[in-house]
Amino acid sequence: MAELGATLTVFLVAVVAIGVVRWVGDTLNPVQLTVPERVPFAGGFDPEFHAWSRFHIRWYSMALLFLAFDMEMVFMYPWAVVFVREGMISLVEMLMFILILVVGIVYTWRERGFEWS
Amino acid sequence: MSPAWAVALVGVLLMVSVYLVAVMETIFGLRVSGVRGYGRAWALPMSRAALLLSQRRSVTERPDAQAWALAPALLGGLGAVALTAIPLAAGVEVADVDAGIVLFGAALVQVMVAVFLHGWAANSLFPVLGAFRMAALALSVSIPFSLVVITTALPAESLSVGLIISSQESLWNVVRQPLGLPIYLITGLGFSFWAPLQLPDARDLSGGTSAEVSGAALLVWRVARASILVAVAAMGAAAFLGGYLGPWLPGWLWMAVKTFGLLAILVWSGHRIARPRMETAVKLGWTVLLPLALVDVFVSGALTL
Amino acid sequence: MRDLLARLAVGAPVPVFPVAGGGTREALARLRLRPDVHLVDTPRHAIVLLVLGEFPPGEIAGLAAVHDMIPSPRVTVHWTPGGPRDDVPRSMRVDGDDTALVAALSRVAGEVLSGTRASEPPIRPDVDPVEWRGIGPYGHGGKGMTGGTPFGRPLAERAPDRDGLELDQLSVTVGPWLGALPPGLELGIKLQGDVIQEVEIHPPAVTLERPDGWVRALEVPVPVAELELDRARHHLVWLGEALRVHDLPALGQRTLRLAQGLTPGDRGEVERVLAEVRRTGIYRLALRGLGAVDPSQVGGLGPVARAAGLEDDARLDDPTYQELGFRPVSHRGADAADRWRQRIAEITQSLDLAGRAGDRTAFGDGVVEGPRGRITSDGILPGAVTVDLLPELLTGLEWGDAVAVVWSLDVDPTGVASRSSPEGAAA
Amino acid sequence: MSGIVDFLFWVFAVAAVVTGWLVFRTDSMVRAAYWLMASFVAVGAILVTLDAQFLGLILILMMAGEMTIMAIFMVMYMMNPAGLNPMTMVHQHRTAAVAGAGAFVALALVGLLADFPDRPAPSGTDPTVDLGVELLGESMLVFESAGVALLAVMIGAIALVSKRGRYGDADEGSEEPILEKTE
Repeated sequence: MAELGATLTVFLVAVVAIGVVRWVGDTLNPVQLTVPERVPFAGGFDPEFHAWSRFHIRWYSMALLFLAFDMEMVFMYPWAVVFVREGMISLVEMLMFILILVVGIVYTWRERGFEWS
Repeated sequence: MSPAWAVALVGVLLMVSVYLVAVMETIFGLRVSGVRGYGRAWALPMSRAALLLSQRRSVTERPDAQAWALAPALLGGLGAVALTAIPLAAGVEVADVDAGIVLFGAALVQVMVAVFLHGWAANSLFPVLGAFRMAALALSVSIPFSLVVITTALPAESLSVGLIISSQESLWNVVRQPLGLPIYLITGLGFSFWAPLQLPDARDLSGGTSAEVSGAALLVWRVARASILVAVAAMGAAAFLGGYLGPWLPGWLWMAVKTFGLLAILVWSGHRIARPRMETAVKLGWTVLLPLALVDVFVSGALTL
Repeated sequence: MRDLLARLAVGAPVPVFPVAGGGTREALARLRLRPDVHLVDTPRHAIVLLVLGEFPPGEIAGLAAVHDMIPSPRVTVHWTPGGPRDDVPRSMRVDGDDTALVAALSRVAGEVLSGTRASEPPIRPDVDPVEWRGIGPYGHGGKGMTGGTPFGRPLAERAPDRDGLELDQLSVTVGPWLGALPPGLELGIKLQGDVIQEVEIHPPAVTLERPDGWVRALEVPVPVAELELDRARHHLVWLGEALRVHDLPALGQRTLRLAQGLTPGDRGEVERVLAEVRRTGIYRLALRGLGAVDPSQVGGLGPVARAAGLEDDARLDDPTYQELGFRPVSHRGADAADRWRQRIAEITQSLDLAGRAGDRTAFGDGVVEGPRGRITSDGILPGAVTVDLLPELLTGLEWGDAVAVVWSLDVDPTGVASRSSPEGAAA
Repeated sequence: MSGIVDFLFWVFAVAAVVTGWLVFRTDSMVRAAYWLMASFVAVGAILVTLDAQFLGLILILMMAGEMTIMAIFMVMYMMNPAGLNPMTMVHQHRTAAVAGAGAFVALALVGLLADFPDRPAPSGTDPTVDLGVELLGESMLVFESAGVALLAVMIGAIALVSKRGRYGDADEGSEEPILEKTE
């Protein structure tokens, strides 16, 4: 814990420092904008709608694949630490685990899950 | 290390190296565009910063103002945190944590959140498109990224970056796992959304997540983004090039040389390699980098035994 | 503090947002090479709004909106042949060449940064697009879950989607002054997520760019060396701009620099640069398989047609070119990558022809092979046809891919104007 | 030192609860997802203060991707995803209140009444190592079954969502459900 105290402090100071720079900028040039100055840029025409809409991502199958692989990464860290100690068995075991998951990638690729346009 | 020293050290290092990244970017740009005379490059980043500070910050019609303010601060904070996980010389480590590479990985993966918020918050078409690009890009590179970083922990039998460096006494990891460093650098470019993988802030989106940002807000965003690149390069030097290890020169100098060498490669590749299509980037992550990273894990693992 | 910042900021290139009308292709390319000027892609990053070139009569479409988007301090500079226009108040006019322009840009930027020149106020009135304050249960203009005009704009409408879902469809007009598209090109698009569902071409916001050298060749024979150097220069400028949009601005600058004062003797340097473009992997990473055209639709479109495998070239029928042993280069893929390859191959071919042509002349009987395709005396330019290809080609593409396809076609929005009457172009 | 750790523990604990509460107080799907992430990050930080560094940090690492995916899917499917029209994130107030109070009481009772073993770990052990040994030793079957379960999840998810698979469109020959009520 003690070691991460310094990290936490560094994080907070960095966040505050960036906030201060932004604040200095706002003090030098106060942000009081009229309506036309706030129109979002799309090349010269006012947007008809809010840009926040139900955004259809085409890579949702990739996102689902990621969820499964992210779980796998959790196992990898402790595995790496004991790898040398446990020897061949750890290699084979992880190989089995990964190969099972690779089937998932191959399947997604075959179903054209990485393509969207 | 005491928090006060940590803040001073990381602060100075980040400021110096972010400035150098900006200088490098200019020099490589001039070189590739065929102009000689790089003297101007040294003062240019300062002038640019002054110009941005003299401009007013932009606000769109109905943004998520808090998220917009948070995004650059979070991004810069993450760059600083990532740097604390890395020993800068023998024994000079801000956070000597057992799970050092997990700390580094956690900081880097959170970059996705900062960039997504930065684009989403503007409530404008192109920044929003950039936000979703960052999500797709980061999800595609994060698994191979974690895999190659974990592989460096195999010979060290530890997740501590300090021990990973000292395990390279006899042989650097770049030799032990030749696939590791290239995959690390490509995925690192993805996390720092730096050219050629600057898809979220690309020109085809007129600047993407920063298309609606100006003034001091744009300045801090660019600085924060460069700080991530610096952290990536420093970790690359530590995990693959033996960090501060090396003959004759003092350790911190070796670390600096290696870090700036990697930074030069990263910045250089932005001017020399084309930006891939979004779909190509996603496919590259899942069908090329991920299988290669797995090969890397098992081949290097088998060789370590 | 402000003075110190202003003094420091003078060392930086002036960020300029260009609103480029007709006839400014070359001028923009030259400006991109100036170290003291930085042409930016979004008005938010600019200090100076530069209005250059020719526009249809009446107000310049979108100019006032773009002007107001530039964060203060902002200032407008006109570099138009017709003199200052009244759409932008207190505008400053520059006469003279690029050097005068660059000097003026640096000067006004310095003035407006240090405060000796006041920042321009917004042009458009400070009123909400739709009355929304105080309307509805929360006073924000909205109604229910998705109705009303919260904060002045409605939410996107729903429409069925290719994947069988019914999700939001966002209609938006992009351009005419979008850094990612050729200046003046204005598209009405419908987006679902990042994929384009529908494209509508709007009239261009710029006047017709008459390729004078080429139009002259319709009537009188013109030296081949001149024409071919012009062609190579055109393609090099195209390459420079396209590389910039593909985020390789430094390589793009190098290409644009080559286009200045090009001679057949530059061939070695040209080839080195083209090899560097190839080595970036741009074909494989960014272009391959995108925007394949149907060869039957691209007749007369010069490089676009030849990239689709057609031996379509007015030079084949010209006796001078026959004498020079001209054979058109062609590619077969018909996609964006092949269009890039085609133009790149034509650059060296043109330099070669220009070197061998001596003082021979060609054309002069009503048909000319221009850099974008066949120009005939009926006045319709190839740009008109290229723009017509867009709705079909862009539908179903991710936005970035669509931008790549637009550039690979070397779309000339002003071509549309060549087809319609001047009144039509202005509308 | 332990005073600071206690202080941080309470700071993170309060942060975890407050950000968790904010998830239901916002109108924006993105904010809701990231408030939830903030809550998890605070829990991760608590774990770190309790000297479970690896678990705490890995929680923070994982939540970035997971919560971004959650934000993206919510934006994709929810009407009015940014909450431009105010709405409430809470439904079935009574059931929710009863369930929440019940769960709190039950957990609090466990915390207060259960007889926790008092076995301080000997100093010098690395929990990560123990975890690894456990995974590769006795819990190997669990570990490998997790792999198979994850594969099943992947294939199931892809089979459900992919429309343009190699066997053609997934909804070929299917009919839209009739939404109008038939009298």
